[in-house]
Amino acid sequence: MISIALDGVTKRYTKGEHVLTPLENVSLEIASGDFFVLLGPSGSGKTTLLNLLAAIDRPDAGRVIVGGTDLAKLPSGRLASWRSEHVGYVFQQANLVPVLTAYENVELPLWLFPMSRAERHRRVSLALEAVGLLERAAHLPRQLSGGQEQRVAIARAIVADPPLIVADEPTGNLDHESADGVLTLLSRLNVERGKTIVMVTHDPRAAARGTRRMQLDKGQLLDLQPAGTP
Amino acid sequence: MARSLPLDYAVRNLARRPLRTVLSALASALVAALLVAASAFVRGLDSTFAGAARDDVAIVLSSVAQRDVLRSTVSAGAGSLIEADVPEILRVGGTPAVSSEIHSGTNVRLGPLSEARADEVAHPGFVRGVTDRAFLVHEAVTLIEGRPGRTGEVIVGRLAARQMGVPEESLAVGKVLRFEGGEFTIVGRFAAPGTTIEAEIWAPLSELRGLTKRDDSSVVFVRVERPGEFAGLELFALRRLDLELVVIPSSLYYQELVAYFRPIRALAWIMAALIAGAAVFGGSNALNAAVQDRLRELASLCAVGYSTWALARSLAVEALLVAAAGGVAGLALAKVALHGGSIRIAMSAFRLDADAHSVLVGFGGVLLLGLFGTAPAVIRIRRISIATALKEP
Amino acid sequence: MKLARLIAKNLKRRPMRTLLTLLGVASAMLLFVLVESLSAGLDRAMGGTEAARTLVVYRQNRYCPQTSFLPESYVERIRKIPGVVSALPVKVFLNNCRASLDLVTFQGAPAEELLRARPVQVLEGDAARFVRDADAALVGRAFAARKGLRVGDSFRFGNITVKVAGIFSSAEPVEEDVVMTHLEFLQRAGPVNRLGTVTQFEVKIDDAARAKEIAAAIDDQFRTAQEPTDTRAKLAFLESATRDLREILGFARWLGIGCVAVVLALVANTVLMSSQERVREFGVFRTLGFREQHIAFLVLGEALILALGGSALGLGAAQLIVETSHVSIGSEGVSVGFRIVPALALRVALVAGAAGALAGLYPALRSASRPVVAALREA
Amino acid sequence: MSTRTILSVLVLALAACSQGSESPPPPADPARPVAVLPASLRLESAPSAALSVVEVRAAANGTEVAVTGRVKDIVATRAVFTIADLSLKSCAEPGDTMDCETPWDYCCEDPARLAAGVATVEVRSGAELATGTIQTWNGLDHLKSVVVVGKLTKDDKGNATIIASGIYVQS
Repeated sequence: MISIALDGVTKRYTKGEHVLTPLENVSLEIASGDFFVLLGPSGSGKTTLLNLLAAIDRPDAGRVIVGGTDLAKLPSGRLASWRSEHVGYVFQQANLVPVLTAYENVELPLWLFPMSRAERHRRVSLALEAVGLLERAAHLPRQLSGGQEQRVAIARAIVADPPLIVADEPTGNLDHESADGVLTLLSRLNVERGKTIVMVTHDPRAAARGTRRMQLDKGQLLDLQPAGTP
Repeated sequence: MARSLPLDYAVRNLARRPLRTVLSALASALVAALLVAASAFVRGLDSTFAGAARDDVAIVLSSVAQRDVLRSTVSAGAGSLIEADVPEILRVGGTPAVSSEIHSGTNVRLGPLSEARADEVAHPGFVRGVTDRAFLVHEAVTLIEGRPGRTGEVIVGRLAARQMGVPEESLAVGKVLRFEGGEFTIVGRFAAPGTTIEAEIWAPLSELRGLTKRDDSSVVFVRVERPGEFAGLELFALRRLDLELVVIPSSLYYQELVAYFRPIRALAWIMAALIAGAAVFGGSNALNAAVQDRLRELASLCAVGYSTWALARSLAVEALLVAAAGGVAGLALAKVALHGGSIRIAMSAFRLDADAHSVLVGFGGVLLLGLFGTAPAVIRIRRISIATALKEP
Repeated sequence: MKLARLIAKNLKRRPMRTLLTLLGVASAMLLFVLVESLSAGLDRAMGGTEAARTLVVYRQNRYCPQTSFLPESYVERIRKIPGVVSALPVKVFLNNCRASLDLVTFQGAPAEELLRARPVQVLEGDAARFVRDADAALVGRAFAARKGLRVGDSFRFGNITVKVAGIFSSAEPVEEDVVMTHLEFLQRAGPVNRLGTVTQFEVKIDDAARAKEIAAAIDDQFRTAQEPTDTRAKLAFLESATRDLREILGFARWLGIGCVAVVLALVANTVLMSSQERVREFGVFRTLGFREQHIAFLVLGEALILALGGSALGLGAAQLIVETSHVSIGSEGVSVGFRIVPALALRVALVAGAAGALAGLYPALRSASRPVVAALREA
Repeated sequence: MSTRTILSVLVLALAACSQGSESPPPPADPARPVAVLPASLRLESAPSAALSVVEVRAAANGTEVAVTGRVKDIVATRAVFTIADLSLKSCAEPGDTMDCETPWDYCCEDPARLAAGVATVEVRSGAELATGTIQTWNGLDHLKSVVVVGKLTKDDKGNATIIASGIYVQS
């Protein structure tokens, strides 16, 4: 179980002479167990916010506290292992390693933990079972459909059992049916396993799965009605 | 002919991956330099023995010597008998161009005996005992310093120091050498470009005979009036079977010497081939990658109407540009690395020169290798299916 | 270990590229290995155990066996010189004096003395038969391998015909490329009957430290004789005989170093390509929690495998060439073979490893230090 | 310049220079015209009772002889050659591993034996030596056995020359 707090976070990028400020003094709290959906037009800073939560980027100002850890205070050498223990990242593209089988792709994060082969096998099997692809374990990514690839990516994100899953447009490249499968999977992870999920999307159908939704626009957050409430 | 892609396209492509281009050019430079070196080695080896060959000079040596001047012994009078009996001999101002000589591989010590130290080193050197007539036969020999030697004096070739493995200055005019128990002052230095003679020490024949306790010569060099006209000389040898002589045109003699080093030459070329092999593999690799990177782009060029040949040509130009740039750098590298270098071998020595020929081999070699290297990439381009390629990520 | 598997899998991703790189490295390293193995062979030839305790007495001012003639009778006078343990008169006959790829060397000496004086061990055949039969020969194993000779074969060379009575190994490596015959047989065998003359004397002395002194004493004995002598330690003798060879080797070594540089460029280029096309993948690895070191390891590992794998191929090819061709280069009667010894293999591995590491260093650092967010944005 | 032009120039250049480096320039090979010799020189059958070369060298100066031997050296521009006694061993005999490019030189023979077993054969055209080589005349070549009929001339050094009037070449 993990909770998230952003406190006055600002992030700037310099691109040539232009300075972009996707996040300006943003504060936000996400409760443990939320399925938090972040909406917004492209370029609004959604991915930036996600990257800050996933500790692959650092804010220029403000604090990002995930599960009680102030990420800014974490030495950069510790960040990587913090990530492997706390965050599962799902991308718009599955980003699987093409030379590894589905099984090995899922196994990848476990290589970082001291763990017996049998234990790894158990966890990978569980994760693949959870996404319904156990029978495809030996397939290479190019032998899978787009939806299947994305489900393997989700399995990879949950295999190390991180409390937080961040998903960046996980259905952006998928057809309706596959997208539904992926969203259902994320909902179940949220409901059945209590994972905190932060998902970025601009697909309203995807957004509808969230327990809490916010809109990011011009660096500012705007609270939206939770799904299902009139 | 279908439309060609502008040269600019190839150039810009090279700038896309600057580091890769630089590395390819670097490899190309190294290969060019190595090819130049190998070629200079072979050239030097060949020319040092072939350079002394002349159409109008024959070598008379003993028939049991198996064509080895070092083992040959010819009776001391053979020279004058040849002069008297063979009408075709060239005469310069009345003096027949017949040179009786002793060829001797011997140990040479530096400095006068009075200064000799107990632990002094003997250097194997090649000493030729000659008379003044030697200059009539060996036209390539030119004194570049001093004068011809008289008794107790020698002249040295400008590569002799290198051949003996001693510093240049120890064979300067005025220095003293000792060999075969005699002491000699150097009074002259000579050049004989591109021939093995340049690595020799020339001493007076009669003095050398006395010192080596021999009353014969090793060989007689004979120069005739008309190139190739050695019949009179051959007849002489066959009629005077008691002298046990054979006549070998110098061109043939040196050709055999060159043939002798064929194995070493072969080694040098095998080395060059291996280097070239490495280069071709490396080159094809880089170009293959260039195609892989741009598969979609190439497909779209096809889609707008460029033939795959046009693409292949552009790729070849790319390869040639890199090879040429590297090649130029390599030539400069070779020039610097080989400068003043020389190799001593088998009682001779030769300079390593990045001459026009080696440069052509090195530069032409890398260009050709560059083209060979394009082959796999070209095959790949020819096989491009536009539809699939356009879908590539 | 798991990451190593990933490296291996990644090399299979572009089989063509991997193959071309391996072959390129292999060609370059083949050259390097051949040059170095010749150098190893030379070291071995010079490193004979007896070289320090042996003097070679030669005709003064001759340095090809074909021109050195000494009266056999000198041997008695040499044996009387203090410090001399034994003296062996040896007649040498060989096909040529210059550097050559196919040197044939006969050495004739009194048979029993020969077996006593030299550290040889008859591997096949019969030493007794060699002693008994006038035209019998003991053939060094390197020479036997080169010419495909077996015990019982007849071997003709020029007008010398010998019967192979045995094949021997020797603690003196250069001797393994020699045909040993009876002295008298070889004296009569050449085109000119040279009964009573020998090429050299091999003198064993009691104290290696006194080599110079004893050599001088020997030369003094014959200073005024018709055939003066020149006595040198065997090592110095070998050194001067292999001068041509060392000269060529010196040049070839430069080419070898050039080849290592080519390997460097080849591997660097391949690894650079490989890491460039995987920028995004590495970004994903980083989000999964892999550290910079892991990424660097992946890239560096690839470079090392390419360099070491290619070198192993080159080494194998060289081994194959050396084993099957039995080539040796001879000069002034001393034969030097190509030798691939463990130390050489180790050196090749070290050189290749260093070249690979150097080649992989920049791509590895670049890949590892790339910010994750930027990497993920790569196409 | 099109790529094709570059390519062909390159190939030509390399071909040209590799030729240069592959082999040294061949020696000026003097044209070797075969001597025009009278038909009467050719003998259809071997004369009986031919002497060996060694025997002929012992015969008296000026006598008519028939001698049998093996062709050794052949002069390139005159009808002159030497013959060696059949008892001498050439380097061309089977089983020889010595690298001998001119086996007719008898380089493996004892020089003293060789000197005693060789004679010169000359074919005259009038008073002069016939010009042109005799090599290939009637199949005459190195190491071929021949029987020569002619007049023996000897000098004070023991050198024997036979002025041939008839030559039989064994096929």
